[in-house]
This record gives sequence, structure tokens and C-alpha cells, in this order.
Amino acid sequence: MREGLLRRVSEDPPVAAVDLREAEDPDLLEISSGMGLALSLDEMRAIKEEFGRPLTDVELQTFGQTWSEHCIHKTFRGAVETDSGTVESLLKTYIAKATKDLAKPWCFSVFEDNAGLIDFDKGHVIAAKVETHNHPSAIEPFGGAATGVGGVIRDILGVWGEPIAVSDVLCFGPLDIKYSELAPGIKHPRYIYKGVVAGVGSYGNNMGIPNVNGAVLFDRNYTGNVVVYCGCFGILPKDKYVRQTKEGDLAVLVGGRTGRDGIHGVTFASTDLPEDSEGLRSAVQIPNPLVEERLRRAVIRIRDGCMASGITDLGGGGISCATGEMASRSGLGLTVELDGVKLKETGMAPWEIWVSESQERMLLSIPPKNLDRVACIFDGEDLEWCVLGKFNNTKRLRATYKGVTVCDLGLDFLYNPPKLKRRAKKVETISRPLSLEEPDDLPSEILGLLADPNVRSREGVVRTYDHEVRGCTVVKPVQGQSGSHNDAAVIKPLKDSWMGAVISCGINPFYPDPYWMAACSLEEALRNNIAVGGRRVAILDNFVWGNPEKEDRMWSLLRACEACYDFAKAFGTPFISGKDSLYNESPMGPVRPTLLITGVGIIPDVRKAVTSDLKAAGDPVYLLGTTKEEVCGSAYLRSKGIEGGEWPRVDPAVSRRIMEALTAAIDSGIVAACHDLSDGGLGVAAAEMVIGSDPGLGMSLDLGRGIILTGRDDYALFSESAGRFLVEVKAGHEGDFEAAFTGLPARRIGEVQKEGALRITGLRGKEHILERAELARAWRGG
Amino acid sequence: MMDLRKAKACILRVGGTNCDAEVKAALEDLGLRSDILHMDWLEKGKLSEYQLLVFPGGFSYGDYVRAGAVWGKKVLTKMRRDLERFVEEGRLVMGICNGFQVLVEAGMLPGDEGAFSPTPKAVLANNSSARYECRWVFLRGEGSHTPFARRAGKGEILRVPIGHGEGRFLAESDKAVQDLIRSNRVVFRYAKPSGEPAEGTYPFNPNGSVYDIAAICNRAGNVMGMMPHPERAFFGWQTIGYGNSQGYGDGRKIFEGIVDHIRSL
Amino acid sequence: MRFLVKAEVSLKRGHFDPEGDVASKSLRDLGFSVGTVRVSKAYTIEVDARDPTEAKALAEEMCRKLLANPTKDDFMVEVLVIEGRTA
Amino acid sequence: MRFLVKAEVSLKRGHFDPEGDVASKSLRDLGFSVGTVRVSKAYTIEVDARDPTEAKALAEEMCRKLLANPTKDDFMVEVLVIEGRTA
Ligand SMILES: Nc1ncnc2c1ncn2[C@@H]1O[C@H](COP(=O)(O)OP(=O)(O)O)[C@@H](O)[C@H]1O
Ligand SMILES: [Mg+2]
Repeated sequence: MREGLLRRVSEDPPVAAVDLREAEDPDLLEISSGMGLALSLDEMRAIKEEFGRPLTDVELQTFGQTWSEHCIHKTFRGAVETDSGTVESLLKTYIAKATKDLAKPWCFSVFEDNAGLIDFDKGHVIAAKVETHNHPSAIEPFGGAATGVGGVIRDILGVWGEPIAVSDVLCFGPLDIKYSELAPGIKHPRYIYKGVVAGVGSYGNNMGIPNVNGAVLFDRNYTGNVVVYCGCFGILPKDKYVRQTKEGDLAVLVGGRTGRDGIHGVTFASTDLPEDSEGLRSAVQIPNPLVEERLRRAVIRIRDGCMASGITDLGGGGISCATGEMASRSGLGLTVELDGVKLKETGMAPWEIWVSESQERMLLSIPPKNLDRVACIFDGEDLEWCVLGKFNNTKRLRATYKGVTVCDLGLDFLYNPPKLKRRAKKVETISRPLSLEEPDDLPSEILGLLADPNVRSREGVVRTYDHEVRGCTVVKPVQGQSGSHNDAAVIKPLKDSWMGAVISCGINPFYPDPYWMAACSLEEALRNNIAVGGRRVAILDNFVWGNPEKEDRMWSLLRACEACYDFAKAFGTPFISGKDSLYNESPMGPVRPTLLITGVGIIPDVRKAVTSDLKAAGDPVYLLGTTKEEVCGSAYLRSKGIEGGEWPRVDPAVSRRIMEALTAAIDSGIVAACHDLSDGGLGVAAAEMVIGSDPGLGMSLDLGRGIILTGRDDYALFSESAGRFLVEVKAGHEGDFEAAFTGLPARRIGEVQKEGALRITGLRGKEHILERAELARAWRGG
Repeated sequence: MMDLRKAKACILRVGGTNCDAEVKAALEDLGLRSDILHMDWLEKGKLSEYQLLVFPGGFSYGDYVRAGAVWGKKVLTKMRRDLERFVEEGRLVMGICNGFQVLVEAGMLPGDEGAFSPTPKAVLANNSSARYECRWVFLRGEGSHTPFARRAGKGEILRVPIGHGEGRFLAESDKAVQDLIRSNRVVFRYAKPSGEPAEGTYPFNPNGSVYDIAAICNRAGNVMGMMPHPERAFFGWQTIGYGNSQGYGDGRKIFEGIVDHIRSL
Repeated sequence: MRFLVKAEVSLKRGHFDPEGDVASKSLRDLGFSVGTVRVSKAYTIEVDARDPTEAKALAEEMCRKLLANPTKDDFMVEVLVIEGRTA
Repeated sequence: MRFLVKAEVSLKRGHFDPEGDVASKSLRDLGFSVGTVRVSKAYTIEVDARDPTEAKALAEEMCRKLLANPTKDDFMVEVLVIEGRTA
């Protein structure tokens, strides 16, 4: 840094100041990168213009944290210029707009707090939040993934929710990739996989929160950019949701100690992964779920005793962001005395204490008269805590340490960063011709697909997660000795109500067109939810994209957001929360644009929930939805390494009516089993149902004429057209069922049979039989 | 005959315990009032108010050092006297999952020599799969004399889930295992769907326990530890795909045994 | 005086070591030519004692009382450092 | 030739060790006068190599690739036995 710009203003505590008034543009950039602020030139200039005085390192770090991509969603709130005009904000124009237009009265609080909140029964709301923890997991898979789970649990505690379930969606490179193919600094997918799965499992299991939903994907593209989504769901009495911090209330920090761990986690998550990631020791976060378990107990007791006026978690940006946010959202100010903060190590500079991202900490605002009771609860749970300061009406965020004022910033300026402008350049996704001969050995195609890493049984992961703890899991992710996979989980969170919460997800990153990829993911999240009996579904979006400063990445992000708006509206399903993780780029290239949609539905009576295993020989089996030759990006073509053809598209009008009819059929009690058609299409769905059941299934593709729109058996079986279900209906109820689907694509294509096998009659009458044992062997990799 | 309304259960917890609420729900459904108490704040003499003491599942002290070890030793330093009296008076002590590990580490099970043996005489070692396992198992009642098996007698098959990483029961010696069998202290064994013992086959025996042991009790039968979670198979709706989803699940039988016993006092 | 002792707790010979087994398989998957792998836990402990002999005896007692379970574990204790100087 | 190597993996200094913390508190509960406790994992590995130097290098590679994470762990490798004879 240029001589004279940086000045030491205090030795003890060590504080430096930078005089931006003297700084030229190159200096500004150098300050930003030298101090790890990750701020752009425009942002640095805005800071320079605002202040007629030198800024301390603590203050500059506050900007670096608060204005980071992670904390303030610059890209999603910024403007996007395209050739055909400017979009003012992705969030406002698409995501939140869908919710606003739909105006569902059951949305209790959306896009506001740490998690989205929706009505459950009369007196309760459900809280939901999904986060990503990609960079930390790439550096330290176990700790990164574990603290991802820990962090999102705190988001639920941060809206006073009692956590009832967690979920995780993971994307890895191929486990059999050669070492020589890895770029320097990239860890082997096998190492990452083991660590991430163990980390997710460890934290949830330790906390006693069941992990009930998720997905595992493999693709070469994720080798350099592991993707780790962690979700948490909670419940709380409506009247216990308080968020009204007042002047005079105390800011109380509680939980784990503050150390150098995770310093700069935020700015680090907002930039590309550097090659020498091994040097990023301070970015590593060590999980300690034991503290968070006690934190959870204390938070819920304080909630139930109505002792606090506000709460938030400490995530990105640590104390600086949590205090700033709480003060800013309440229109207040705060002076933080850092002296009381319990530290893990000595010799920490004020700015380090200020921005440290040590795990397992929460911030509460407590009316002074309640402090003794709150303290008693913390002490009873063996938790360390301190009072940071008192909220005032100054609208300023100040911090002192050892009597020195180290930070003094106006919150209005701090929480109104300059609006960002990004450019998007149109990139057309063109479908290319497909040349693939129809294979004549269908059974071996089915077996091959069942063994595909993206299709095969997930028991090896799912059973290492406790999905039964709390004793509230009704429909489990895997079920029965056979480990059959259900499409969504059903939780019964309240003792005195049969109402259930239904949790599902949808993710289809392999369909090359970003618009339809997003549409399919959204529809799949709904479809999974409907399949077990869910309805009134709210959704969460989680974008994992590459560097948004690149115009092509920005374009695909824009298109995906457009789809989010279009299909959320068309399906009548509001977004309630979400998050974006950008800058997922590594020496091996940008991440494949990956959108996760999480669905949270309800079911009035959990006893009516439907599982995917076949129930009784003789029951008719129906195929719902139209099968087209949509195989581009399908598990079938990818397993052959072939590209081309058409990708799945969503017809929301038809799809929505199918879902509504299915929900009605489930409610009337005539649906015995249901499975949605996703990766691997009809062939895989049918095989999975057989693997998970005592009886078997016989079906004839020919009976699907009119809704199976292809002349090829392989396409009929493996196309991944959206909006489809395979449904077992209780014998004797064919009439009712068919009546419900009048005018909709639905055909009776087979029936449950006694022998435990899958019998398929092809479009040209050829019969194939696959024994359950061989299906199971392929699927389980036995 | 004891009036159940006068009886009470104590469910202990420490940092990391997390299955206390569901145990309470199960006991209270059967009419047995239950308090969840943090062990650090348990007053001397307080135990005598209770007829049943439960060490529930979870990850006490983060499962650090060895599952159940830290809590087990803490039991010894913190409440040994009261607990000794509790056991000697024939009151019931139940350890579920992590609670079973605690009873073993505290030397209360297998329970050959009074309430506590000076060193642990058994262990719940890492599962032989080296993984945490969450799955439903078949348990076979072995006809033990313990009140906990009153409603789940010899040959009775129960379906309940397990969820643990350290559940492989090992005793000090083969002789010790034989002694457990002979003295009728093996309460449940892991079984195949047919009801035959699992004979160590995975996943029916999910962790590699010797002699498929899932639950044992002390000589008097009033201290019992089990790895599976009966409280997660108490209500029918918890058992979708594993049993009768209406009504009640098999795990209830164990709690019914407790209540029957208390009533008979 | 303050000593640094190391207590290593390992599975008794003859006892199956699931974690070592998995590590061995994973190492072989990665192309290493390895046989059996066994995993143990080592505790490095600061302890107050009068002399190295007492420090060692104390660490052994810690193993017996907490760190090892005699049914499955062996332990080995070593005094590393005495008041800041390597033993 | 077959070697027995020991690879000990421990958290880098400066990282808080939650397991060591629990162990330390528990030992104090039991009446021991102890300070900080840190926990590490030791792998005892049978490995084929040409000579002790290669055995050691292989073990170090195992640490880098699987057993340790250089970002947060330190590791130390030691050759114990060569073809049945103590090194
Ligand atoms: N890409 C997005 N799509 C939808 N909602 C978002 C997005 N990014 C942020 N939000 C919403 O804005 C609110 C604040 O988000 P955030 O600041 O990330 O919360 P936290 O810091 O607690 O993780 C949340 O309700 C979140 O759901
Ligand atoms: Mg938050």
C-alpha cells in the first residue's frame, strides 16, 4: 500500500487508519484487496466520498462485510443491463414479485428475516431456510459442511423457530476421477464426498434434528466446485415471534467464543476460489454442535418465557453484521463494547473480533428488566454470554475497545450501498440434433441406469443421517428393509394436531437451457411434494452460479430468474426465502449453473400420506402426464456421454391440473402408492417402486398411447418429461380415479402383480422381465 | 398397588442429550408424569421422588472421548450415592441408545457387582460398518425377567428404529456373554424378519454386536439398557412402512411394561 | 511442576477396527499398496505432578478412569515435556 | 518390502479442539489437575515400499490425500518397523 495511506492510530488495542481522501483509484483498489475487503472501485469511491476523515481498519472491514455479496446480495439487488433493456433488481423483479403478485394470505413473513415463515395450523408458523456452504466445504469438507448445517439451524433459531428437520443437497465430481485430472489445489471428489457427508451427518445427528430430505448429484463440472446446500425447517407459536428491539434494550451475545476462525469467510465466499486455498487457514471453521445444542435449548426457553425483544444469528460478518442489522432494522443505533466478548485466543485485533465468524453464536436484544432471567437460563445451559451494549436512537453503529472508539458509522449509509450494475449478454441455448440408435437390450439399459451414480440408491448416505430423531418423522426418506425412496418427507411437528409439514426439493442442473432448467426444478419440487400428499406449497430458491461479472453467467442467471417468476406464478406457489451463492469458480472452471428449489407444503392429516412402495397385487397402475422425446440432459443420455435432442419443458396449465386432481384422489383415500418420474424417467421410477416392495409391477407401454408420444421404447422409458407420476390406485376405485382425470393425460398402463419383478411390454409388443433381485443389485451396487 | 397418578419418571439430560422430549411424550401418553431435568442441577435426594429414571439418547458431551463415557463418569462423581440407593431399592433405570452407553460406562450394566462395577465390564464399540446407522430393526424378546420386557416376552418380535454410530455390544469375555445369557439378562436380540436371531448378518444385526445383543439388564432386572429407540416407534403414525400405522407401534410395549410394573408396586 | 504427557488409546490386539478397515480400503482405492490399518486416539495432556514418574502414573490413571475402556482398549503413556523442556 | 508406519494427525495449533476441551473438563471433574488437552488420531499402516524413505514419503502422501487436511491439520510420520524388525 502506498506510503502514508495507512497509519497506526493506536498500539493497544492495535488499530490502523486509512486516509481515503488522499487515495487515487489504484490506491483504492489496492486497499480493498490488501485488506481483503473485496469491494469494487465504485464502492470504494462511494466510501471515499462519504467521509471527510480517515477510516479505521474496523470501519473499512465493516464495509467489506456489510457490502459483501453474501450479506447484501449485491447482484440480486443490483441492476442488470441487457441488449433489450435494464432489469432493476432480480430479486424485486422476479423472485419477490411472484410472491407479491400471488398475495397468499398464509405467507407470514417473507424475504425479511433470517428465514421465511408461513402459516401452519391456527396458532403456529413454519420457518424455512436453505443456505449454501460451498467454498468452506471445498477447503475443509467435514468442517465446511458441518458448519453449513450449524449455520442454517441458527437461521431458524434466529426467527425463534424450534428446528424440526434439516435437509441437504450435495453436488460432487465423479468419485472415480483420476488424480492427474485435478487442477492444483483441488481436493479429490472422494475426499470431499466423505468429509461432506460425514460433516452434514455429524452436525444434524449431534443436534438431534432429523435429516429428512435432500439429493446427491455427480458431475465432472462439480470437481472443482463442490456444491453443498443445507436447509433447516422449524416451528413456532405465532405469538412468540417477536422482532421489536427498542431503545434501551441490551444487545447480548451468547454461545461459542470468538476466535480467528472464519475471518473473512464472507468476502471469501464472494470471490473465486484461489489456487493456494491451503493457505486459507483462518477460513476454516471448526464445528462444535455441543454448544449449539445448548444454545437451542436456551433460545427456546427465552422465547417461551417472552424475555427478549429480538434475535438474530451471527453468520457472515460476525458481530459487525449482526449488530448493524439488528440496529438498522429497528431504526436504532448501538455502541458495542468489544471488551466483554469472550475470546478463544489472546492478541486479537479489534477488527478481528468485530468480523470473526466463529460458529455457534447468537445475538439477542433483551429489555434490561429481563436480563437476570435470561442470564439464569444461559448459565443453566452452561453457555458463555456477555452484554455488548445498549440500543440507542443515534442510528449509528459504534464500537469501542479498551476505551478507544474503533468504529463510528451511520447506519443509513452503511445499509444503502451503491447500487451495482451488471451486464448480461444473450447466449442462446440451441438444441442440437441427436443421433442415437435404439438399443435392443432394454433390460441391460435399465440395469445400467439403475447403477448410474446419479440414480442409484442413496441409502449409503441417507442412513448415516438420523431421520427419526424427535420421533416426528412420518414419511421417511428411505423406507423399509429395501430402503425404497420416497419423494418427500412428512413431519408431524405438533403433539395435538394431525397436520404435517411436507418437505421436498427439485434440482435439474443438467438441462442446458437455464430457463427450462429452472422451470423443471421448480416443477419437480412441487411434484415431489404432491406425490406424498402435500399441498399449499411454498418454495425457496438457492442459486449457485459462477462469477456474475461475466456477461454469459449473468445472462443465464437472468433467464433462470425469469423462469422462477413465470412458473411460481403459474403454479400459484410463492417464494418465501432463498439465497444466492455466486462466484463459484475454480481453476477447473465455473460451476454449472445450479438452482435448487425447496418445497414446503402441508398435509392436513399425516395418516393420509402416501409412500412409493407398491401395496397390493391386482391394483391398477396409472401413468399421469405426457411423455415426449425429451432426453437432452437426461440420466439416460448422460450415462452414454451423448448430448443433443430436446430438453424437458414444463406445461404449467396441464401439470397444475394433474397435481390438483392427484391431491383430491389422495384425500379421498384411493391412492395406494405414488412416485414421481424424474432422473431416469418411467423406467427408473417403475424399477424403484418394484425394488421397494413385496409385490411387482407389470406394465405395457402401448397402453400409454396418446400420452406416450414416441415410437421408441428407450425414449418412452427414459425420457425425463416433466409433470409425470406413476400411481397405484386401490382396486375397485378405477372409475373414481379416471373421472378425476377426465381431459387430462392419464392412462392405466399396468397393474401390481404378485411376482416381485418388473414386467415391461414394449411399444411393439416385446416383453421384458427384470427380477427384483437383479434390479436391487444394480441399484444398490451390490 | 400404586396409583399411577402418584408416580413420576425422571428423564435426565446433559449438554448434547436430545431424545428427552420424545421419551416424555411416550411415558405421558401412558399416564406416567415425567420431568426432564438437567443433571447439573439435580438436587441431592431429589431422585427418591421418582419410580423411573431414564437416560435418554443423544450425543451427550458431543460423543467426545467415547460415546457415553464422559456422562458415565459424571454420573459417578455427581450422583453415585443417590443412584446406588435408587437401584438397590429396586426402582427402574432405563438407558436408551446414548443412555445405554452411559450405563455401561458408569459400570451399572451389565451389573454383576452391586449398583456399580469399579471399571466398565462391557463396551458399545464402533459399529462394524464404521458408519452411523439409522434403520428399523427386528428385535426378538428373549424372555428376560426384567419388568421392561413384561409386555415383550420370549419370541415376541418388535419393530423399532436404531440410530447410532457406536452400538456394537462387547462384553469383557466370552464367559461374560455366556453368563448374561444364562442369567437371563439378554433382553432383546437383533433378529431377521422371520424372527430367527440375526446371527451377525448385516443389516439385521446393524452394528456387529456379539450374540446379536440389543438390550441387557442387571441381575435384579431393574436396570436395563438398549440401543434401539422404542420411543420412536410408540405411535402408529411413526411406523408408516414398518408396521401398523394406525393405533400404536411396537415400542409402546416396553413403556407399557414399565407402567405395569409401577402399578403393581 | 507442569508436564506434558501423551496417552495413546488403541484397540486391543485382536479386536476388529472398523475405522481402520475403512481407512485401509480408501487408501487402496487411492492406489496405495497398504495392508492392515489401525486407528488410535492420542491425548496430549498438560498435567501437574511432582516428577515424571508421578506424571506418568497420573496419565495412566486417567486412561483407566476415563480415556480407555478396558473391554476394548489398550493404552500407552509417555512423558513428553517437563516444564517446557522436552523429556 | 513391508513397513509399518505411523501417521499422527492433529489439529493445527491455534484451532480450538472441542474434544480436547470436553476431555479436559471431564478429567478435572474426576479430580485430576490438568490444563489443556488436545486430541489427535494416529494411523498405524502396513505399507509396501522399497526402503524406509519411500515408506515415509508414501505415508506423507496418504496424509495429504486422505488422512489429513493440510488446511487445518498437522501430521507427523514415523517409520516403526521394517519387515518385522523395529526401525
Ligand atoms: N436469491 C434470493 N432469493 C430469494 N430470497 C432471498 C435471496 N437472497 C436473500 N433472500 C432473502 O432475503 C432475506 C435475508 O437474507 P440473508 O441476508 O441472506 O439472510 P441471512 O443473512 O440470515 O442468511 C431472507 O429471507 C432470504 O430468504
Ligand atoms: Mg441469518
